[in-house]
Parts: sequence; C-alpha cells; structure tokens
Amino acid sequence: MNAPVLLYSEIEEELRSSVRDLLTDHCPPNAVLARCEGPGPYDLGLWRRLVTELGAAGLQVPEEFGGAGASLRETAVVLEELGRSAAPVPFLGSAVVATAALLACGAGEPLATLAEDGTVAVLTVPFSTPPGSGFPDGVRVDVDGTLSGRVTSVADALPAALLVVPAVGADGPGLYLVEADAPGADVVRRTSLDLTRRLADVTLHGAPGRRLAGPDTAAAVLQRALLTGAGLLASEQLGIAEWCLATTVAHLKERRQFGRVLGSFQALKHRLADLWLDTVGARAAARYAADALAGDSPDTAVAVAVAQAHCGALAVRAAEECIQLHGGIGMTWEHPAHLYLKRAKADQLALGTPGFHRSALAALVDLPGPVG
Amino acid sequence: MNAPVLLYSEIEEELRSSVRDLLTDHCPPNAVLARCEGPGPYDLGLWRRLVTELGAAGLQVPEEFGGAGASLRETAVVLEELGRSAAPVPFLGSAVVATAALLACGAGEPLATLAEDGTVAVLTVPFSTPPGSGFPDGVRVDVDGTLSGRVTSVADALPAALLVVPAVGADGPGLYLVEADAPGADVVRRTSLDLTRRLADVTLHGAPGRRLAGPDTAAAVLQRALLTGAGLLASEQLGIAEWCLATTVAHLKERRQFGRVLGSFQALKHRLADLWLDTVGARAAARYAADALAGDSPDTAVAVAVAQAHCGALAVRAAEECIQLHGGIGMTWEHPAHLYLKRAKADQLALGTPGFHRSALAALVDLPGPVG
Amino acid sequence: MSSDLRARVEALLAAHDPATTGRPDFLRARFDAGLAWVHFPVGLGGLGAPRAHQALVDAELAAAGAPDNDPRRIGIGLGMAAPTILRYGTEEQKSRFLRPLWTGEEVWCQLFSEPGAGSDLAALATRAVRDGDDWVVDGQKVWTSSAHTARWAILLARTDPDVPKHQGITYFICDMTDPGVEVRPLRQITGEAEFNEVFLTGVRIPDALRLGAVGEGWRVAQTTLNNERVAIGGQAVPREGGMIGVVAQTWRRRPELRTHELHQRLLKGWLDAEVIRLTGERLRQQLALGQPGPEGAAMKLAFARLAQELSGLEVELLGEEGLAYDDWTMTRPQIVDFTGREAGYRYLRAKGNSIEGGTSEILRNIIAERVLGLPAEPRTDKDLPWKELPR
Amino acid sequence: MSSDLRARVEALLAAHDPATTGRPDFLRARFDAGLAWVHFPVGLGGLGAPRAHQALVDAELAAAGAPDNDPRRIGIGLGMAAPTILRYGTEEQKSRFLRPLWTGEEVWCQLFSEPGAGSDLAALATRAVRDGDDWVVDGQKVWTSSAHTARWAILLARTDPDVPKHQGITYFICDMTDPGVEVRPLRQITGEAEFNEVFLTGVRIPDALRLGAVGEGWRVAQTTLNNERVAIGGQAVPREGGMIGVVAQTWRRRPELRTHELHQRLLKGWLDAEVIRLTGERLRQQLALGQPGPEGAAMKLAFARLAQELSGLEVELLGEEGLAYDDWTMTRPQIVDFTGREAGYRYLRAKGNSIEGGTSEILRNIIAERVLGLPAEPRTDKDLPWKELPR
Repeated sequence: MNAPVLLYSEIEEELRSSVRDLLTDHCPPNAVLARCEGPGPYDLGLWRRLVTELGAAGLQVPEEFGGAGASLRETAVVLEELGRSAAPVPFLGSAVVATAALLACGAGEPLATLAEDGTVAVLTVPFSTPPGSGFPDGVRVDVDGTLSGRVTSVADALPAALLVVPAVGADGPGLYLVEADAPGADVVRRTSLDLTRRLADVTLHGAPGRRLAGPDTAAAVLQRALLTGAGLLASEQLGIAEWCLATTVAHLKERRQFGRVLGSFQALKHRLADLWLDTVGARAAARYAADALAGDSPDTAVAVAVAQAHCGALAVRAAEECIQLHGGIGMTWEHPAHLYLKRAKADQLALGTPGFHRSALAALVDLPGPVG
Repeated sequence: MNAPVLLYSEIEEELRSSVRDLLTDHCPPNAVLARCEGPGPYDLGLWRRLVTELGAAGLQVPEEFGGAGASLRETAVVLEELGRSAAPVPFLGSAVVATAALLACGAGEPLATLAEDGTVAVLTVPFSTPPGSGFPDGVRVDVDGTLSGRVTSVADALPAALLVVPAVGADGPGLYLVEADAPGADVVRRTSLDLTRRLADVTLHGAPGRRLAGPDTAAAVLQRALLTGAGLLASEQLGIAEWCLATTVAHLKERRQFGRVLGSFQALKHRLADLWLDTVGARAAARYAADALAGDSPDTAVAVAVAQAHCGALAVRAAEECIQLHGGIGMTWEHPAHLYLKRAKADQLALGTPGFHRSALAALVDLPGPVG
Repeated sequence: MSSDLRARVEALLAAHDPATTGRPDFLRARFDAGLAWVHFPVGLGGLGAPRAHQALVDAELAAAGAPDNDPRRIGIGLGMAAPTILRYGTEEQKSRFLRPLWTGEEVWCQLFSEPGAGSDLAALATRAVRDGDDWVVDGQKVWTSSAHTARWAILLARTDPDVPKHQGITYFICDMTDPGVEVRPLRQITGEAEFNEVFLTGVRIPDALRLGAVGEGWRVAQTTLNNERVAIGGQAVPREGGMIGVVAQTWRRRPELRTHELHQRLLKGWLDAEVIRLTGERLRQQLALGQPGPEGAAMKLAFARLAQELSGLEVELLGEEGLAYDDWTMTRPQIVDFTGREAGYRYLRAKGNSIEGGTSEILRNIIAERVLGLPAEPRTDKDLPWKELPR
Repeated sequence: MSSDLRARVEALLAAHDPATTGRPDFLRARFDAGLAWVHFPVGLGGLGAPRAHQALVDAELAAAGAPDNDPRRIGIGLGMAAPTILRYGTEEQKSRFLRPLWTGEEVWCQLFSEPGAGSDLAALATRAVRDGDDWVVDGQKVWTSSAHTARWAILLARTDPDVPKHQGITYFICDMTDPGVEVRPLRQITGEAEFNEVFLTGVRIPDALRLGAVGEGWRVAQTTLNNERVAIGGQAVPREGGMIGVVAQTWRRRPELRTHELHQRLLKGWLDAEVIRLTGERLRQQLALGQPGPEGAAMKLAFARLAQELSGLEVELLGEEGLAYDDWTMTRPQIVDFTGREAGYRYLRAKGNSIEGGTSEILRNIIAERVLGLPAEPRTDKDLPWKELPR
C-alpha cells in the first residue's frame, strides 16, 4: 500500500480554480435561489458549460471513450467546488455514481455519450441507499426482456436521459440501461428537502432495457458505484462546510452589535475555531477517501466510512451554525444559507447516514458490538 | 399518583442548613485533603457529629427503632450537602443503601444500632452494581450456616461493623448479617479512584451470619436497596455539580488575565451558563427521584433512571469544567477540585453508569431497540 | 376560588348563555364582568383578584361551553401590549384599547426588531420626529408576526439620536391602517411567511398615543419584554408532550427504521425531554408559590436545543422519507404548528427557536450575568450618543 | 542524503565505534562532527545542511547501533533553549552551552510560567534588578518540568515595571545551582509530581548570561514558544496509535464489558482518532513540502479533546475496575507515559492536555484570530504600564 497523498496536486489545484471561476461567474447564490422554485430546478446551461468548457462530465471516463481519464481525486475536487456553490447540476448522480457503475460494467458506448455532450445518466436507486445494501428487487425483468417496477427518491433523475437500472430477472440480478423517454418509462418529480438536488420516482412498465451486467458482476458493480458515491460525497460535504464557515466568518467580521464587531465576541470565536478544526479534519478524511478510491486501496471501505461519518455530520453542523450565527437573516428565504442547510441535511441521509457509516466501522476495523 | 413535589419543604431547608453549618465548621476542603492520605481516610469524628448532633444515621429509621422516621426526601437533602463537601463519611453506604436493605427486611434490631450510635453497616455488593442486576452468587451459605466467598469493591466497608451479605444457600438466595470483626470475616482496603469514599474487598471464610431475608424476599430487598441508592446518589451528584459550578464561578470572578476578570470572557460565560442550565435540570430530576422513592410511586424506576442518567453525567462534566477553568491550579494536588473530580467519576460508575440507566429507559418507557 | 368569584361566573353564564350568545357578545360581557383577566383592575376586564384565580375562572367557563378569546391568535396583544398599556397607559388609552384587545376584535402586533439592530434592540434606527401634536415616523421593522392582520402595533422609535442609545427611545401605539404603513410578508426557510417586514414612511402618530414619557421607551419596553419571557415555559407539559412524542411514536410504529445508533440518540433525547419537563414542572411549582426563578430563560434555551436535536434526529430516522418535504408553497400561518406538518418542516422551523424572542447566545449572557453574577463584557456603546455609534 | 554527509557519518562511525566507545564520548564526537543537528552552523554541532537531512543521519546512526541523546529527557533544551540560544545568543554563549545541551550532559528547564500569570504569560512578575555586572532575580515560577535535574534554565524576568507588560521583560540564562534557587516538587492530581515550583530569592545572574537586549525578552521568547508549538503533532502515527489503541484492545479482549451505549461511543472515539491521525498525516506532508499550516494548534486542541473523551470512556468501560487506582504514591516521573499506567491515571493525566503548553481556550483564540482573521477582543492592558495593571 502506497502512502496516501493527502495534499492537492498542482493539476488538482488548477482544476479547482477553473471550476471555481466558472461557478463564480455563472452560479451566484441569488441565481440558484431564483431557479429553485422555477419549472427547471436544474441549471442545464451551467451543466453544459461545465461539460464543454471543463470536460466535467467525462472526467472519470477513460480517454479511449472520449473522457479525460482523470482519477477520482480530481472528481472529488470538482465536488468540493460544486458543494461550495450548492450548484444545481447532476454531477454527482451522472458523472460520479452512474459513471462509476458504467465504468465497472465496461460500458464504453454510454460512457462516450456522457463524456461527449453531458448526457445525464443516473443509477436508479433511492438516494439514501448506503454501500453494502442488498441488491434491490423493486424492478423485475420480464420474460420478454422488458423491465417493470418502481424506484423512489432517485437523485438527479429529472434531467436524466439514461437510467442504469438494477433489476432482477429469472437468472438473477443485473444492471440494465433504459432510456428515460422510452415507452413505459416514467420519471416523476418529488418535493425534495434539498432544493438544489431534486429527487424523482422512476416507474417502469414493460420498458425496454439493455443488459450491462449480469448475475456474476451486477452486485459488485452496484457496490462499487455506491462506495464511490459515498466516498466522494464527502468532498461535496467538505465544500458545503467550507462555504458555511467562510460565509459566517465574513458576516461576523462585518456585522456590529453592542458597539462591537460580532466576530470579536469570544463565544462565537471559539465555536468557529472548533468548526474550523473539524473542517480541517474533514479535508484530510475526504482526501484520504478520494485517494483510496482512486488507487483501489485495500483500505477503501474504511476510508469511505470514516470520510462519510465525519464529513456528513460536519456539513450539517456547519450549515446549522451558519444559520444560527446569521441570526434572523439566516432564517429568511432570501439569504442563501438555507440552500446549504437543505443540501447538507439531504447529503447526510444520502448513501448512508453518518451513524450508518460509523456503525459500519465495527465490522471493518474489528470493533464488534455486544454479544447477543 | 399524587403530583410530585419538586420543591424543598421548609423542614428540608432547615435540615440542609444544619448539615451545611456542621460541614462548614468541621469538613473544610483542606481537612478532607489532608485526611485522604492518612491511615484513616474516613472522618469518623465528623460522622459521630452527624449522628449525634443531627441524627443523620437514623434519618430513614422509623421512630420505633430510635430513628427520625424521616422520608427519603430528607435523606436526599443530606446527600446534596455531603456531595457539596466531598465529605469522607459512610452515609451513602450505611444510612442509605444498607439502611434501605435492613428496612426492607424489617430488621429492627440492627436498625436501632445504626440509629443509636452510628454503627456503620454496608450492603456487600460491588459499588458498581446497578439496580436490576441478577442476585450475586459470590458468597455461599454452607451446610453449617456459615458464609464463604468474596465480594470486591464494596464502598464504605472499611469503617463498617456490620455487613449485610447477599449469599446463596441450598434453599436459594438470602441476605445475612455478618459482623465485620467476626472470625472468618476480612475487610481489605483497595486503592480507590475516589479518595473520599473508599472501597474494600470483603472475604468470608466460614463466617457466622444471621439470616435477615430468605428466598422469598431477598431479591426484592436487594433491588429496593440498589434502587434507593441509585436514586439518592443523584442528589449527591447534584451537590458535587453545585460545588464545582459555584467554585468555578467564584474563581473566575477573582482571577484576572489580560487586564480583565476571567469571568468576563464570553466563551467561559456561555459554558458556565450551559452548565448551570443542566444543573437546574439535575435539581428537578434528583428531586423527582427522591420524591418517587419516598412515596413509592409506580414511576420510581423511571424517575431513578432519569435522575441517574442525567446527574451522573452532569457531576463529571461539572468537575471536569472546574479543573479546566481553574487552569493549572486545578491540576494541583493542593487544590480540592480533584477530590470532586474523583468522586464524580467514581459516582458515575456507582450503581450503574449514566449509559446503563439511559439504556434502562428503553424497557421502562417502551422505546425498544432494533429487532434482532 | 372565592364564592364571590364563583357567583360572578354563574351570573355571567346566566345572563349570557353560551349556547345562544354570539362569540363577540359573550366575550364583551365577560370582559365587562371583570372575568377577562381577574388580576386587572375593575372596569378594565378585571376584579383586582389574585392572578392565580384566572385558571379557575377559565376552567369553569370552558366547562360551561363558553367560547375563549383564542389566546394563541392574539398572544402579542395579551402577553405584551396589555401589561404595558396597563402599567404605562393613560386612562383614555386603557379604556380605549384593552377591551377590544382582549376580545380579539382588534389584533395587535409588535414593531420592535429592525434589520440593522438584531439582538442589540436598543440600537434601533426608526426615527420619530415631533410635528405639532403628532409624531412622524420613518423606518423599517422586521420579524413582525400578525402585522398583516393587526389593527394596532406597539412601536419603539428613536426620538433623540444625540443621547446614548437607551435614552433616546420612545414607545408609541401605532395605527396599522395609516397609509404610511406597508406590510410585506417575510418568507422563511420553511417556505412559509409567518412574519412580516413593515416599512414606515411618514406615519403620523398623535402624541396622545405615546406610551410613557418621551425618551423613556426603553424602560417601558422592559415591561413588554419581561412579560414575553414569563409567558414561555409556564405551562405544565405531560410526559412525551411536544416533539419527543412525535419521534417516540414514529419509533414505536416503525421497527424497521431502528438502529442502535439512532436508539442511543433517541434515548438521550427522551431523557433530555423528560429533564426539561421536570424542570418546567419545578418552575411551575415555584411560580405557584409566587417565587419566579431565573429558570425561564433556561427553559427557552433548553427547549431550543432539544427541539433542534430531536427534529434533526427525526429526519435521519426517516431515512429516504427524510429526503422529502411536504410543501414549499408560501403560506401565511397564523400560529406555529410543529406537529401538524412533516419532519422536514419541523427540522427547519426549529432552527428559529434559538433565534426568535432572544437568541440562545443572548440568553446565555443573561444567565451568566444575572444568575451567576459574572461581569459583563467591556462595553463601549453605553455612553456614546446613538448617532456616533460605529455601524 | 548527499555523499558528503554519508561520508561524514561513516567517518564518525569509523573513528568512534559505537560498540567500544562510551555514550558521552560518542555523542561529543558526533556533535563535533557536525552531525548533531545538521541544520545548525559548522562548529555548533551542525553543517548548515537542510533540516530534512537530519532524519537520514539519525536513521543511519541508529542502524549502526550508535546511542542517541535521549531526546525525550532533554526536550526543553533541544526544542526550546537551543533554537533561542542559536538565534539570540552571543558567540560565547553558543559555544559554552550548545554542546553539553545536545549531549545531555547538561539538562535545561524553562522558567516562564508564574502562578499569578497563567495564560497571560506576559503579565509575569518575577523581577530582575541590575546590580553592577549582575542581575538580581526574585520571584516564583511554576509548572517547571526537569527543574530538579536541570543545570541551566531559560528565564523570563521583568526588568522594567514602568512600561507596558510586553516591553519590560528580559530573557536570561539562569544557573540552577545558584543558592537562591529553590526547587520544590509540584504534586498533581494524579499523585505524581512531574513538575516543580521554583522559588528565586536573590539569584545573581551575570549580565553575560542575558539572551537578547534588555526589554526584548518577549520577542526572544517567541522563538522559544514557536519552536515548542512546531514540536507538537509532527510525528507520523499509525492507525490506533496512542490512547485509542489501548481502549480498542481492551474492547476486543473483554467482550463481557460491551454495551450498545459504549459501542457507539467507542466507534465515535475511533472515528475521531482516525480523523485526527489523517489530519496529522496531512500536516506532516505539508511540512515536508516546507508549507507549515496552522493545523499545529488544531492538532493540540483536537488531541486534548480526544484524549479526555477516550480516557473517560475507558474508565466507564471498565466498570468496577474503573473504581480502582493503581498508585497514589508521589513519584517523580521524567516523562509522561500514558500507556504505562492504568485507566484512572490516563483519565486524570489527560485533564492536563488542555491546559499545559497553551490552554484549549487560548488555542481557540489563536485559531479564531490568526487563522479565521476574527478581531481580537477589546484589550485594555496592552498600553498600560505593567505596574498599573489591575490584579
């Protein structure tokens, strides 16, 4: 096992600043806020820019399929920045989770489509599904090869053109590629807690599907996709926490009460110091998880559990402190803080809660619970 | 069920001030500190004063046996004050737990001895034994009626003349009265974390014993004694927390750093406000438990679990904050803060940890854990 | 209850049978019988009786099927405006305002908070300038509940910017129908708009509607704010009352959601809820003996912490369902209903508990200084003229 | 490692075979060969080489069976006195002190802290008054480790009480064998006495042992203190290194002690320990690139929190055994050994982690101000002459 590299490489820092520049220009908080009640909650214009200008959709996709062939370490850096902007784009669902599934299937053709024009694909599982879950049996493969069933609370499914569907046929589990506008496929929006990453229910009634993985590999492919999603989500959570901390610090440096800058009050300073401390830890943990996933380290499962358990809780705490320390201002719809609170809370449930991941450590590092 | 009375009655307040006056005069912190490394860690002079001047040993004992016939509410008030002084007297072991056992046995004669001259009795179970534990089988009753076996970590056993011993004979469990200086009885001091309430191991080799309770009642008697001890220990823990809070506040009002009184620093003020808040809760919870025990309320088990879970954790936190906010001074042997830290930590383990009592609520209030 | 009081209740019921009397008529009659708030003076809805008797009157009337004045809807009038008018109002003000306030015919709101002041309420910038017999008021207020339904407001405005901030404030009664009053809904993170922003532009207030002396507004406001604080945490709560009950019921009903991790947190939440309940009960017993303790501030602080803890836990417990939200539509609720909506709403709304009516930070300051006697922080703003304060 | 450096190591080993050379002789020879601290100047135990090369030299010599200078025993000399002497010392001071300091023949201690100053170190009251070529020092110091074994001390004393507190301090080297130096063990809550109180009564220090200019002591001390902080958290730690390893092993070995409540806390502790370990590893990688981050203060803060959490948990886990203590006898340990003693000792000793070497409160201030850029609290003591400070 190589020593993990926990710092950002120069290339990673360059990627970060490109993404940040683009988001600063095209994804200001008020635009996100304005969009989130409109008919199109996803910012597909922004998505197109990320795809065409930065190749974000194909970052993980090998060069032979038209992607950038970058590692998950770079993908994680993009997620940090998207988290910092609460950007309403389907990056996590498409360029991380679905791409990981397609990669593990060796499905070059759909991958090329994703990389080329930012076609959105999603893995149809509830967003709350943690790694290590049993293979879902909500969709069955009928004798005619079509798929039927229902999957609830799928993240980023609204703008998806391709669905990667775990389904169970007569010969066992498989992963199937279904076009979202195929006859018999239906994607219905749900009212989501997170205003910047929406959920939808996917219903299939005899929809045609192409098998990408069969009984031998489907479960492993699904696990790899979920593990990748969980591990990299930690970087998004880090980005959320950093925005919340920075925004709060900036507010407290400006706002005056009782004749003093609020940020000079020691109780607030100490709370922010503690929050900063845990953010520093989150950066180390998220980097370690990205590095482990990128290098297929034998320690990946531990790294992901540690990162999710720490970063999932931290992002929520940072967003909650952000609201509290903005006082009444933070409670208003007009201030973007709530967008981060809602994303942080939804992210906390996504791909396993912090409690789930912490409990998973029991088996991973040999700390078993009480007997009986 | 009568509405619980959570305030102190006038009589209770009078008792409190008598106890406090006596302790202020005869149990200053430096005296406790000086004693705790000497050959006699218990202050039997102080104990005698509590017994003769205030009738503390017989507070719970009915008047017919020479006691005060007071309720456990008054006993709890005495414990608050003893906690506040970290007083090295065997009140909890003798006047609370052993007395509760003897009362439940209807053992008038030993109770009269306790009330009369402060003879110390203890229930020989490890101090960490929580209510609801199985009947201990470490001591057996031989065919000749003598007792043999070993009980470790018995609190207040060092100064005890009488041992109330749970033992198992051919006909089942029983409680036996053994004189501590009887042939075959041996009480050996242990090095204890708590310097003001010592532990000892009790070894019996064919020691003569008189049966106080047989198979029909022994288990119930033991439970009543443990439940009484656990419920009233919350009042001692409240007293510890109050001393720690008051002493810390006083220190911070006096000590200056950076040209300011330390107590004007907001981070410290907020921590103490939170501590005060939980101390207010502890008073309500401890009073509720004492009231429930005194009135044999059907809610007693819940009341005791709530009080122990809250007060046990609070006393430790208060003592830890006391050390921290005294800075280096609190780390010195010369300052009494450590006496409270050690007692608080030992009390946290005594008669069930806060975690034990919180978990006990699962069954008591119908909040079952995961299935399987 | 004294026999006299009982006789008055019976007389009221005899003269105005609740079954046949209209609600407003009954409430007016009750007010005139001195049974509205018995501790108020005779002629102002009371009998000068001990405050503790009110609960008995209420119970008796409720048992007889009499309507109440919907106290949650008119809480600001009852809890804040009325005690202040009673203490500082002129005779004309008292007889003009208290009756319709109590019957609910005239709803009141409170124009204290400002966007630029926050917890430092005394820094408020809304100006009132004397003009003949009137005052002309300009400024902006925020977090005003009921402003869109209110007929009257209690208002704090700055009448002298040249003196230190606490000294230049005056307390007014403001007519919400004045054309210079503009009320805009203030939407919250929950999607709804409980509160309002209120813009005051050239609002004219006759000097006769001033409450207390010019420049004495801060002192007058203490009566208002102390009554706000007393109102919190005074009610007896049954075990598992409030949010813990919702979570515990979900836990019992849905064994498939349980994990050991959530179980430990639930037990901790249950414990905390019970300790807070007992603390409130102890406070209630103290109040009944006429010994109000400082635990009021403690209760608010503890309640906010618990509500946030439990509502966060509930969302996690629900897992996939916690990812959903019931409704983002902007509605205008008249009261906060924590249990009438879904977990996501409770989670978001509970964030306000540690901000509204005194932030948890301010409450901790209050406890540290007034209860523990710790010194105040160094202050530089107390003696400076308001207009010279750094902003 | 450069070939030159390697050649020097080989030459040293050739001339002084570790198998046959006495420890002090070998260490002196190593110093003279410039292999003590390679980044120090030639003639003072170094070669002016990059600091990073030191680890390679150490490894090479250790592999050859050479003795080391027991750095934990002489940590204050190595970590604090030496860099300060190097930077501010005269040529005479450097050549007199650095060699026996490094070889461990002369142990050093630090006389900074005072009972009356605490975290506000600059408020120190120990006076040094000029008398001919000497200074006469009177005062009391506290929390001095190694004072009872030390030959020399670095000392801060007030030489001018009429200027603000940071300006009137001078830095000295103090001879611990002076008859005016009295060392008393300072017993801690663990029962042992790691530290001392040091009473200084008419101690005479030649002006030649002053370090830096008169009145510049505070600035000189920054070098000492910054080096202390760098020393913390720099080492790579394996997973489950430190206290978590002790608790985890007990957990694995003793299934009968496990409960769900303790399990959740253990997993939380394990998680926190691993996150701190990764944070430290990331810091180490930054330092290796010559980019020291502010995470040093963070590491100390996090470590103290974790050590206290875990040691408290361990005592609870042990239940009945947690009620016992291993030994209250007053001993005088030379180093702190968290794992060599029982749970109760760890619990008590860990309380000091958030106090010694900068309290957690001070570290939070530092992070808030230097990292987050939040403003300092209002200060009134910075410009006041020291003698007028309120006490």
